[in-house]
Amino acid sequence: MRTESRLEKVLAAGHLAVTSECGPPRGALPDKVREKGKYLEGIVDAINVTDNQTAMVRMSSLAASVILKQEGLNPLFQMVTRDRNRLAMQADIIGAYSLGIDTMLCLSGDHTKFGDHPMAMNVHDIDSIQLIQMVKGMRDEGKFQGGAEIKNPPRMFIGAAANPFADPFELRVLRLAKKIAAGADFIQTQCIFNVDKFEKWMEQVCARGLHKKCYILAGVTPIKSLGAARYMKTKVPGMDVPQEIVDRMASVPKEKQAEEGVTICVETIERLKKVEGVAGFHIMAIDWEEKVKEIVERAGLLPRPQI
Amino acid sequence: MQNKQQQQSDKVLVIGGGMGGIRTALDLAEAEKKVILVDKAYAIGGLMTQLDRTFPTNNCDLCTLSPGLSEGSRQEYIELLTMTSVKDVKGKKGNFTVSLETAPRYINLDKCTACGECHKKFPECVRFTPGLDHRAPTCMRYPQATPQAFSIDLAKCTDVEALMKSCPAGAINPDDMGRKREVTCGSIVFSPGGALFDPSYLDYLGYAAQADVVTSLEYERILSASGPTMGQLVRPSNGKKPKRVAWIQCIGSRGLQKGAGKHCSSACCMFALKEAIVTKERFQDDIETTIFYMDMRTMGKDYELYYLRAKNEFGVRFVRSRPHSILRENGAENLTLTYSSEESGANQTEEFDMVVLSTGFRVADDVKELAGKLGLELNAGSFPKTDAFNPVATSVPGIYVAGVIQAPKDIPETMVQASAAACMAGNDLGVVEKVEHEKELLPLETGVVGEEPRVGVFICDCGENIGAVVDAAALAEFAKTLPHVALAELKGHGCSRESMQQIQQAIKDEKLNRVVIGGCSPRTHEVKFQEVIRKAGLNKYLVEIANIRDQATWVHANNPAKATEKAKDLVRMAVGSVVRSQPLADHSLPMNKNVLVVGGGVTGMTTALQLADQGLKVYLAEKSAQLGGVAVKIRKTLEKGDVQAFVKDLVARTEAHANIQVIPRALIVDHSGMPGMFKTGMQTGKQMFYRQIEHGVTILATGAKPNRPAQYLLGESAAVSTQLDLQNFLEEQPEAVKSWDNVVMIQCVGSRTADNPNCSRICCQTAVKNALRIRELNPDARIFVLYRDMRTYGFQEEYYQKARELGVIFTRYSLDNPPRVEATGDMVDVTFTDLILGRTLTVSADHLCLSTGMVADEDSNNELAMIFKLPRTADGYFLEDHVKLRPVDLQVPGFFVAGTAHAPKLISESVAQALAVASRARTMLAKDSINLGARAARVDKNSCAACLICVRSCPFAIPFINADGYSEIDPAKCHGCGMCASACPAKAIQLMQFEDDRILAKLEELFERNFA
Amino acid sequence: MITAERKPLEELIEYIKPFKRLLLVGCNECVTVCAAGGRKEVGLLASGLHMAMLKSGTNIEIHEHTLERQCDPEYIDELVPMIDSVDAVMSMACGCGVQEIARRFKGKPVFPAVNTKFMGASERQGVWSERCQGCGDCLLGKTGGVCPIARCAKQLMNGPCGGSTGGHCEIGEDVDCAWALIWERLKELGQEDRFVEITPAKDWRPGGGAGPRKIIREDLAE
Amino acid sequence: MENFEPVIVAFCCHYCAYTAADMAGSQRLAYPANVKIIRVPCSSKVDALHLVKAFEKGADGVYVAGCLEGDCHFKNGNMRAARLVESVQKYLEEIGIERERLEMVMMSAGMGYRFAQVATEMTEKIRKLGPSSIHVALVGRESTLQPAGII
Repeated sequence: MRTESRLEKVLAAGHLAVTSECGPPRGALPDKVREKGKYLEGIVDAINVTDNQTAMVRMSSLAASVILKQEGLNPLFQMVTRDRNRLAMQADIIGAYSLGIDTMLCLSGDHTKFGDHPMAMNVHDIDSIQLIQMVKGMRDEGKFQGGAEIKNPPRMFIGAAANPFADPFELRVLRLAKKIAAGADFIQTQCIFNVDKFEKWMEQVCARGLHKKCYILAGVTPIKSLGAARYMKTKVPGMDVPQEIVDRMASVPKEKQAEEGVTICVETIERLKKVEGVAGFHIMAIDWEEKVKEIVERAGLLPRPQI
Repeated sequence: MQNKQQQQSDKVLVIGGGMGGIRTALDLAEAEKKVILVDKAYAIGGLMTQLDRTFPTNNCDLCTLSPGLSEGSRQEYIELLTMTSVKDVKGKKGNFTVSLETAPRYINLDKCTACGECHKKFPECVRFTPGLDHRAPTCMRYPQATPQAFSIDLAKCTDVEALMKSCPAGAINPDDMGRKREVTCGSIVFSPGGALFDPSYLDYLGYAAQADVVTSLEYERILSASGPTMGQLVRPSNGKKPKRVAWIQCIGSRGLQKGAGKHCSSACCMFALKEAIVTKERFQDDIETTIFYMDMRTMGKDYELYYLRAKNEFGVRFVRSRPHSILRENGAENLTLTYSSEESGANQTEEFDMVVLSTGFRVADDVKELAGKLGLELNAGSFPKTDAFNPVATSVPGIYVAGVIQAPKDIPETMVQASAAACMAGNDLGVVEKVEHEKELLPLETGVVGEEPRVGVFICDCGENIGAVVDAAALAEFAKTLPHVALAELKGHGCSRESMQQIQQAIKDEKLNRVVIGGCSPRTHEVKFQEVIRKAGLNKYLVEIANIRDQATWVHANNPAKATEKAKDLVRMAVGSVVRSQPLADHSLPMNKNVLVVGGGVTGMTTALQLADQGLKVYLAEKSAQLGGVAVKIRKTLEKGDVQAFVKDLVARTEAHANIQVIPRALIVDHSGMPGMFKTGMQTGKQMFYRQIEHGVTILATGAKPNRPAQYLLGESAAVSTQLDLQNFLEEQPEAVKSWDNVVMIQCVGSRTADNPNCSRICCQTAVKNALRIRELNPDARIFVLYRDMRTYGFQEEYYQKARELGVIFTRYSLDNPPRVEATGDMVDVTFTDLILGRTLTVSADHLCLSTGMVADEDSNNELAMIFKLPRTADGYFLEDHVKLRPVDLQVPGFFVAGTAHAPKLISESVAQALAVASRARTMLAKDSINLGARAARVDKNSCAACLICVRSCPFAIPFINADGYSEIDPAKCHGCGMCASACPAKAIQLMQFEDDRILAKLEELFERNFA
Repeated sequence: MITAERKPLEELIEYIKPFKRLLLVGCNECVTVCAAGGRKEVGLLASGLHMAMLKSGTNIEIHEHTLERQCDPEYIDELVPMIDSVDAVMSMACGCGVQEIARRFKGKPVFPAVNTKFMGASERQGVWSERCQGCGDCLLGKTGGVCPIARCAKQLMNGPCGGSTGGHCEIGEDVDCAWALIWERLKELGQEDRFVEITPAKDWRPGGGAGPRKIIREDLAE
Repeated sequence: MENFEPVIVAFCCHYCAYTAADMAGSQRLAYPANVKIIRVPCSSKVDALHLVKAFEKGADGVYVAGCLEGDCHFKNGNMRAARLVESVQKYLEEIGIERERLEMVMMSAGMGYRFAQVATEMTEKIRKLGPSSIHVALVGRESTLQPAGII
């Protein structure tokens, strides 16, 4: 065991892990964080806390993670390379660890163009792979990137993201391999709607033995409405929503669409369980945390194992 | 020999001043041969004057061509006799005597300035000058008729005295008696053009009775901006805009109506398409256009694309049918068209607001009579018979035909034949006395650089034209007050010989070094005044014209005060500009008179022989080991001309000619230089030795390839061949043909398809030719020709009709349902749908023959296009400079194309082009140097930032960054548009004659007055 | 080449309002090539400023002059005879030129007329794109000749992010994904293995991270 | 500025609009004398500087007249000129001059009537817009001089 992370323990024990996420509020509203956390209590093994998601300013990922921790939950501290340089990042990492946070996800982050501060500088002092490398170096070698020794190094369980659906497809597995080589312990993927394509990707992942070097959590999302399905299909870069999903959403009356979305999500999980190399699920129910329980339950993933 | 030549006349008589006659005359004049151009009308232009725009360029071609007649030195070679007819012809080739009779014009051409006063005061007795009279059918985008003069109809004049007084120039001469004269000429080009079929007597077409039934030519007039309705498309019956317009093809053609010619008129399909497109362009979805036709004959270069555009882009509707009648029910507003369509066979009716009859060509009665006087043998349609391999040579040596009189045709082919006739006619002349150029007498140019400008301003009053609106004397006084003006004078008629001499004198006396003329447009008079000042010892570019007539007094006559102020502005601007003018040298190049002909087929050899006979050195580069090209595989023409004998003779003459050097196995590898001094490198012979040739012009006669697409079992079954194979087979194994029961021919194989959208032009007549031959060999064989449109244009139509009469079965198929073939032993089963019977038939054919047409030789054309930097069409043929007017001139000066390298065509058509390029090349090679004018871009290397913006802007890719690191523009290649100059961010480029400081000076002067 | 774009007239007018006589200086190098500050643009701007000032009731006198290169002091000397007859200078060169003029003429206000944009190449007539950020430690040799620093919106050095779609960047369809380009090139070169290597975090010091940069050629420097 | 008479400069391509202007002359089609023609070999020869300088000197209106689409003697000069006019219009707006004062028009050599029509319409349009602000400023500045543009 590299870390104290509950997520690591669940995975190491061979259980299918379940994570979900919690977007911090756009205001100093600690109760909002607690409220969202409550929905997930006992349902998931770790709660991703996003870091200025879609380049919109929110309560810092670190602060929200700490609030969840205080509630006895297991936050998964997300960090993007967009907003701060390596000094600030390393400072936050040891800060987080000091407050009991032991699991993190390393990302480059959406471009500021998409957010509410398009005028802001995109820092990108280092990229996400270099961030993974840096966190690993801090943990395993006990050194800052500048070379100085860290007293009580942060023992972080290091996560990274992978998008099997972005282009160029042939680079997707190679890039995953790079992330693993850089030190990623686990991977959370982009939401999967096109399971066929995901399976192809996983075949390649397994062929390279990458699933043995790292835990791969398949990302899923319940679609709220036909409009949401269409939006994700056409507007979100790197998202692959097959037409049949849109058609299926369109085939039910408006008031039943949310239910249909949940059903699709559950069916997807069922299908993904059979895919070799899938070590768990990451359920991204954006502003719909209350549905996570139903999904996890229907997918037969409850109760969560006691570690 | 010497004596004999001296007896020959040195002139060519050209009868007919239409597009063809003008082209012939210009070609001869440019080649420094004397021409008498006669036309019975009072201004030249022929039928073209009545057309709106022409396909596919959609502009007026006459305007581009006719001004050439009055240009500089060409005038010295052309004697233009309008209102003149040919009364009699005697003598023979080399020495004809022709009696001419000129009708009285009652106007002295030397004095008339085309001011229009007489017309204004006596409209009834003055014949219009084209363009000035909207009633009259004419084209006058260009306010310069040739000759630019009026003509009086004295019979209608009641007060001759008053009429005479109306002319400020005193040009009206009521005592004009007309004139009879005899001229001698060495050869005659007969190009009287065609007349149009008159459908008045065909009651069922309703033309005579219904105002809304018009001929195509009348429709052109209605569309034309200068037409009777000022370009408004309205129904003649009620002046309303039509909603539905129909065209009916083949009126007066293909023997369809009583009195119609048996021939196809060749051009009508295209002009109907053009009219429908122009109509659609104007009104888009608001108007329906329908063309009723039998076969769409768009066999010209890229014409099929035009047809497809009409159909697919413009939504013109096409109905394959035979119309029966056009009626208007009593009281009805619309016309009812009854027709039988191909599919149903039954009669159908449809209503239209307007119906356009596409009337074809015929030979006018007076032309037929004149042809008789010339002694020409005529065919059944009264068209002169011509040589099987030389379409411009008639039965009388020394008399040539060009244009519609040879056979119905459109403008590009007319232009080709006109040049070809010029070539042939020029050959028959004796030694041409070189017209003495005045250039040698010109005084040295006075140096003006660094001198203080001394401007002479000469204001013309142009009679009433300027003088009646502004006080010209006061204007001259005003000019005196302008800076740098040393002299300002009023001139009566500035362009009269007398005034010009006075101006020259004043330049010398007053030591003027810049001149401003206040008068009419520089477009028409700049060259004239440039000559004037040059003769007075000034560089010709030191003159500027203030256009105070066309652009002031003529348009502001209603407000003399403002006209005066504007005239002052214009003079002031001209003075401001001229003081900044600098002497410029015309760019010219010495002419290398050798010719490189690429391609040793019929076309290349014909051209080479024509040029070599005129004493020019010709290099004939052929990529294969032998001369002859594709023609060596062809036996007979449709008219049974013996191709083999013809080619053999050409090869023998070419190889024996002292002035022709044949270079076999020649592969062109590099090329440089400019027109008049090209260098082309090639690898030759088996060893591929490199050699370089220096030459003045390049003629591409590289031919095309017989197409052999792998379709319909071609190459798989022995019973399947191409038409080219078949015609050989018919000659080699006639016995085998006798055992055939069924023969099927499929047209348009590999042509008119998505891959190769154009028509191969030759296949329909080839199919008819071979079908007729099979019929001769085996009268019992059943012959099926599966076609899409039979395109037997011109006189080929008669052979097509003959084949039908002889029982050859012509069945149409459509592109979406092509015939299917299956090999069964030695035979081929051909299955096709008979659209008229509506049944699917299968014929077990002894022989299946595919009309595979021609394709461009992609590899070699691509290579040559890259080496010579020549543009090509999408299907790989060389693209001419102007598809109508300059069909054999390429866009790069000094390059010409002929034969099937231009587009698919028949041998006789290739010969015509071969002769035409010889003529075009001679026009260029007649000169010892090429004058390129002075309007070229000039780079200031010190300012140039080598940014490449000019390189990228130039539409002709002339500028380049040279080894010294700045932009270089070759003045000999520059076209003078000035795009680079305006785009240059460093202001390092100036266009000579239009320099920025001169343009800004005009602005400065204009506002100086307004604000000072 | 350094690219630039003229500033909005409004901003320039604010600068010159207090002055009666202005010297407008162009540069015949980069800004001419990118059509931002050559002789022609100087003329256009002079006219525009003159007119705009006229409208507000001031008849400003504008002298136009274009130097061979504004970033070299010797060329700037050409302005010496003119400088006393003007109240202010406006430069159409890149920021280097503006600063050189300011350095040379103490006490004379100097304003920039253009916004200096980036080091780029001209894609075609009238279109320039960023190609280099002067990071001081060129890695093009490892990235197939396509720079991820200048051309990836996130300066990713280890491959494309999840927003790369159909060869373009997530920020817009008119922006190529640098990593898609790099990958194409690596494949063409048979250097796919280069992609597998992890590029470590970059040392930004040569790119200005250590403050304003300087190059000293010892053999040339005096 | 009562009875305001605008001064309008027309840059005319030799091959089309200039010929059309001559054509209007030979057909005696009247149009306002306010339009002054400057001949250019192609509408693309017109430089942004020429257009801007015309306004700087006090023009109330300027137009560039080129050949109809597809008819340019130099392939595409007319379309380039149209693009240039569009960009100069934007610049004029920055300066504070109405973009309507500058226009691109296209015609063929035969369109004498169109030339006259364009000249008339342009003059009417500018007359309605009134004198350009530069024109006004120039007059105001040189107050001792005759009022500008009023002939």
